[in-house]
Amino acid sequence: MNNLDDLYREIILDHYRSPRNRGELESPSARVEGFNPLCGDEIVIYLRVEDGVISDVKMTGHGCSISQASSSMMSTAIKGKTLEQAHRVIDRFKEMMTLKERSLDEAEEPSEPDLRSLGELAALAGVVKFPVRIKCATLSWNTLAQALDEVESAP
Amino acid sequence: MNNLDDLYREIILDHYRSPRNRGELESPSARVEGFNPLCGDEIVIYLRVEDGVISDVKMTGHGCSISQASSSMMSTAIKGKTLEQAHRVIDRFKEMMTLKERSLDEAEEPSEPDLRSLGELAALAGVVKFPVRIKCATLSWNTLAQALDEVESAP
Amino acid sequence: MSSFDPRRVRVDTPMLSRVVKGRRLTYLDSASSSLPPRTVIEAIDRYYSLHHANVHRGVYTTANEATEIFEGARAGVAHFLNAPGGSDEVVFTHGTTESMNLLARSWGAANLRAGDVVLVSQMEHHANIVPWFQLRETHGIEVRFIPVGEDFRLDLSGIDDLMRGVRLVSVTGMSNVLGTINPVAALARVAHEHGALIAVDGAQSVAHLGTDLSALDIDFLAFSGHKMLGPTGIGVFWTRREILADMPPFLGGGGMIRDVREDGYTPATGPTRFEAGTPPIAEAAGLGAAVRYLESLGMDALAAHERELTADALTRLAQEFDGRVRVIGPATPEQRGGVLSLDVEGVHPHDVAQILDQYGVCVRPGHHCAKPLMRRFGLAATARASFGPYSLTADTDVLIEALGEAVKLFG
Amino acid sequence: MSSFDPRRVRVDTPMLSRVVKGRRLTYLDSASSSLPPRTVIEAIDRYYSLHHANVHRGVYTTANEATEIFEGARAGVAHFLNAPGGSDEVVFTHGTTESMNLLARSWGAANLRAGDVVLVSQMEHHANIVPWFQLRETHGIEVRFIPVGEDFRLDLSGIDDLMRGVRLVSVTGMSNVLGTINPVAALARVAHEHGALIAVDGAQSVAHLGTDLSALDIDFLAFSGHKMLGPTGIGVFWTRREILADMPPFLGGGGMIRDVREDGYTPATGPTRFEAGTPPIAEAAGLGAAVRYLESLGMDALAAHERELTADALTRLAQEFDGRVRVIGPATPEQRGGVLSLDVEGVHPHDVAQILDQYGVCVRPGHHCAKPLMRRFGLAATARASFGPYSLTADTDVLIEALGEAVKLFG
Ligand SMILES: Cc1ncc(COP(=O)(O)O)c(C=O)c1O
Ligand SMILES: Cc1ncc(COP(=O)(O)O)c(C=O)c1O
Repeated sequence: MNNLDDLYREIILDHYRSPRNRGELESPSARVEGFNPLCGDEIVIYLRVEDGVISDVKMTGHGCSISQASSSMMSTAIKGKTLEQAHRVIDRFKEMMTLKERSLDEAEEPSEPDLRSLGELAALAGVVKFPVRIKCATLSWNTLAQALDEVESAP
Repeated sequence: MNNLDDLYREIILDHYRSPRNRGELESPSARVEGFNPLCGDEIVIYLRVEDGVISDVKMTGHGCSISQASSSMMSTAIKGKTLEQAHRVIDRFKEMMTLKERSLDEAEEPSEPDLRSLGELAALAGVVKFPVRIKCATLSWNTLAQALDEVESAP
Repeated sequence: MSSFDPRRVRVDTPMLSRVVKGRRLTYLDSASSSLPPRTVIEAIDRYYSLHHANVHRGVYTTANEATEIFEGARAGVAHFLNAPGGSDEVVFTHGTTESMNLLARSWGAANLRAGDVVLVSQMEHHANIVPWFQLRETHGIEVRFIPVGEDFRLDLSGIDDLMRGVRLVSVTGMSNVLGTINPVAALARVAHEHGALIAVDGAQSVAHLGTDLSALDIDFLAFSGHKMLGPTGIGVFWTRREILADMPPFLGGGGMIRDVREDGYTPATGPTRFEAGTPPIAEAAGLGAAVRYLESLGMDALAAHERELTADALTRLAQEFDGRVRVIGPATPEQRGGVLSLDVEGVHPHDVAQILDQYGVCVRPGHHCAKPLMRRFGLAATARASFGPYSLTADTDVLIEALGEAVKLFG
Repeated sequence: MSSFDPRRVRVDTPMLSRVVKGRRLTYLDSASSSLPPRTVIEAIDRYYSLHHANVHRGVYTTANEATEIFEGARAGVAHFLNAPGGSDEVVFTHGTTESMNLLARSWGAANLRAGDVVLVSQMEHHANIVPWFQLRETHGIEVRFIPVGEDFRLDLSGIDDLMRGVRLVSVTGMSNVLGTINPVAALARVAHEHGALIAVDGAQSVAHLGTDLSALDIDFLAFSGHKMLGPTGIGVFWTRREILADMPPFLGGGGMIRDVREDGYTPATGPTRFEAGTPPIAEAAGLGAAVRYLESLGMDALAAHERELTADALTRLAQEFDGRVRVIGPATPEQRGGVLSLDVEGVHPHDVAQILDQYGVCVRPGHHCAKPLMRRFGLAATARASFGPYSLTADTDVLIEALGEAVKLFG
């Protein structure tokens, strides 16, 4: 069952069982909903941005272990970061998740430098071996990107 | 091309080329339309019935040689006949046309006595070998049966 | 044990030779779609290789053959259902969903006025809900729901109140989530007593229980080929001849007309009126083969077989997992079919399905197109395992083995 | 001669091995339905034998495979059409007829008001007439006809008058009766100049000419799998992404929703919104194989081949029968496809087809679902011979031989 271990790393299961930053924010800078019509996963992200820094982030919603762990890990990765830095994390994460498209036949492990810069998030690298689950992993990230857009385009 | 000759007997072609009793009747005892949705054949039958006798019959419409010849031959067969006699002709004709259902695998020629009692109409016996054409041959007969019904149920 | 032999069915079913992740396929998703036997696949193959032509109006030999195959399938379906009016009551559609839309937009739009009530149940598939919502938008009808009780069965205690203003009762014969078999005959009586008609969504019940239309006093029936060992792309709408005769056309196009002029059109009569365009011909060939195959198995034997498997699975799941794996549906095998909606404590259904796939086990996670029902029980999704004629207790063995891994992995 | 080799196509096509009345099949009914090559039949067979499962929401291996085949077919169709917005613009339906109904009842019902005009032509198939008549009944639109001239082409001399009040022009790319190829690009320009949209019934044109949606500025396209070497039971509705995004749902059921509550529902986005119920999955596998096969032949070569056959047949029919066999359609091979509607003096089309069948020749008698056109030319029916990629001049030889017998028999 080697494959399953690639998907369900211990750290993923930990974030799934004890998701970080659950809840809502009152009068957030942005509140954006995400939805995966295929499996029904839902997420609502609340961001508080002060002086260009994500001072707080909370999330509600439900979904599978991958989507829940991904959003939980995302929240810890961006909290306290500048909008600029958050964008970079998103880019790097999505790069990791699109590996499959680059090497269609066989999903390779991403190369080391990529992984290191992602920290804990690197645990999600195994998801690319399960193409149907990539959408689970990226749901929160796409929703976050939308939330950042909203903050940045606010008057 | 043996088969084709079975279908297109000379007498059929003759009735097709020179259909008998074409036209309309003014104030007929019955006027009934028939329609074959499959091939678009249409027929309108006009009957004049006096003292229980079909004193005149006319027909309009269009269709293939089988439907046209069948209706033309029908008109000569029933003209001057009592309603009772007309019913008998219909029954015998339809019997000839349903042979296929009795011997499904291979349509046999009807036995001699049947054929003799039908006169000219026996020329249509070959149609049973072409199951799709049976509806062409019976259209006018079904329409006639309806017309007789109408006459008989008239107040 | 009935005389019915699922092992013979397995041999007949090519998909069951598939190996996935080094394991033979443990197919437990028949409620979604069933696995066709070779005879069905070959009927389609033979149709395209030897008899393909458009049907109707054809005079040439192969067009007649195609027409005979197509109309033969209609007669076969009429026989399978024991339809009192024969083939003339069988309309080919593209699936249960289209059949329900046909019901709503033809019969419904013509017969229901603003304020008239269509009574469905809380356990309906979206196919028996959304078309009525759409009719509500256009015609102002009311859509009312029969509640589902804690025992996962229809709660008919308030049926007399529920029936007020009802013109049509439209319920599923068997729930595709709970497995609950509904008391259709009793509901038909109630409906008719109140001057209403009754439609049955037979997507599951026709396939797994069989339906005798001469014994069951219902008015409409809808079902899909692909759930009864037949092909995708075909379904059936059945109604009594008198009702069909008065229903206005549904979709417009070739075949369903008697005449078209620049100023209007006259619809055809019979099932043809509802079969606009080139019909699913190869699919009818396949469905014809499927009903012949099902008849050769015997629907009663098949239902009994699935009942046994279900009883066994219910018992073993309860024993093995000590409450960690909950079955969302009636706990007793009586009046239920072989659908096991699983709720595994602490493991999301998506993850359950993913882990089971590692064992070659096919179960479906999700809301199973029955969101009102899921909401009723406070669930976002379940992992649904469902049996078919080819299922064995050995499938349940693998299911339990794989569920054990899921429970262990998620601790 | 083009490099395209119809003999190779014949070898690929199992139906062409059929022997009828002791003769090899002379199939001249491709306008009704085309003969699928082995690769299409095998794609369906392989799907049912190895990859069958319901699509979407599946997590297990074979459900993913089925989804990939299904979505792969969508991508294949988008590629075949060179759709500017790719797969997201390709909706799978069950045929041209359903596609036209979808257009009328979704886009039409949402965008057309009483008095708005839909401009069709006198040479339309009923599939592009009856849905508009139905919308006239429910929404009070006007349906106007572009006349067909004595040359069997659209008479566009009064087009500016005809365009008054028009919101949608909906015309066939190629007539299934006359073979006439319509000037779609010019009509699109006219429509857009008048602020109208344009829909093309591509049942014949997509199959026999090919359609490059990035070059052709149209708004909607409808066609059927079974006319382009694909299976029955599947068709395509294409429209531009922006238009699709604003179209309300058509049929209701599973798959087309985002959420269903007891008080209402929210539709899904993209093509899914229009694909209620289990879609034609095996049919998509077959259609995917069909477009790959057509691309391997090359649509231009195929069109050129059929043009050559048509030119040859037109000449020889005129020579052989000295006016007794009239072709109802443009007399010159330019701007026409391989459809030859025959009117044999003194012989009813039904009889023509019957006699031809004796020679193994398949032609279709009837009104070809184009009654307004037939009326325009005072005909009840024609016997229609039509070519496909596998057709040869040898087919025309047999056609002429058999027609000779018909003429002789009826004297
Ligand atoms: C021009 C045209 N439009 C529409 C149709 C209808 O196609 P289908 O019957 O596949 O829906 C046809 C074929 O019969 C056709 O030739
Ligand atoms: C009870 C029930 N009704 C309707 C449907 C819809 O059937 P289809 O998707 O074949 O139209 C299904 C299957 O998904 C079902 O289980």
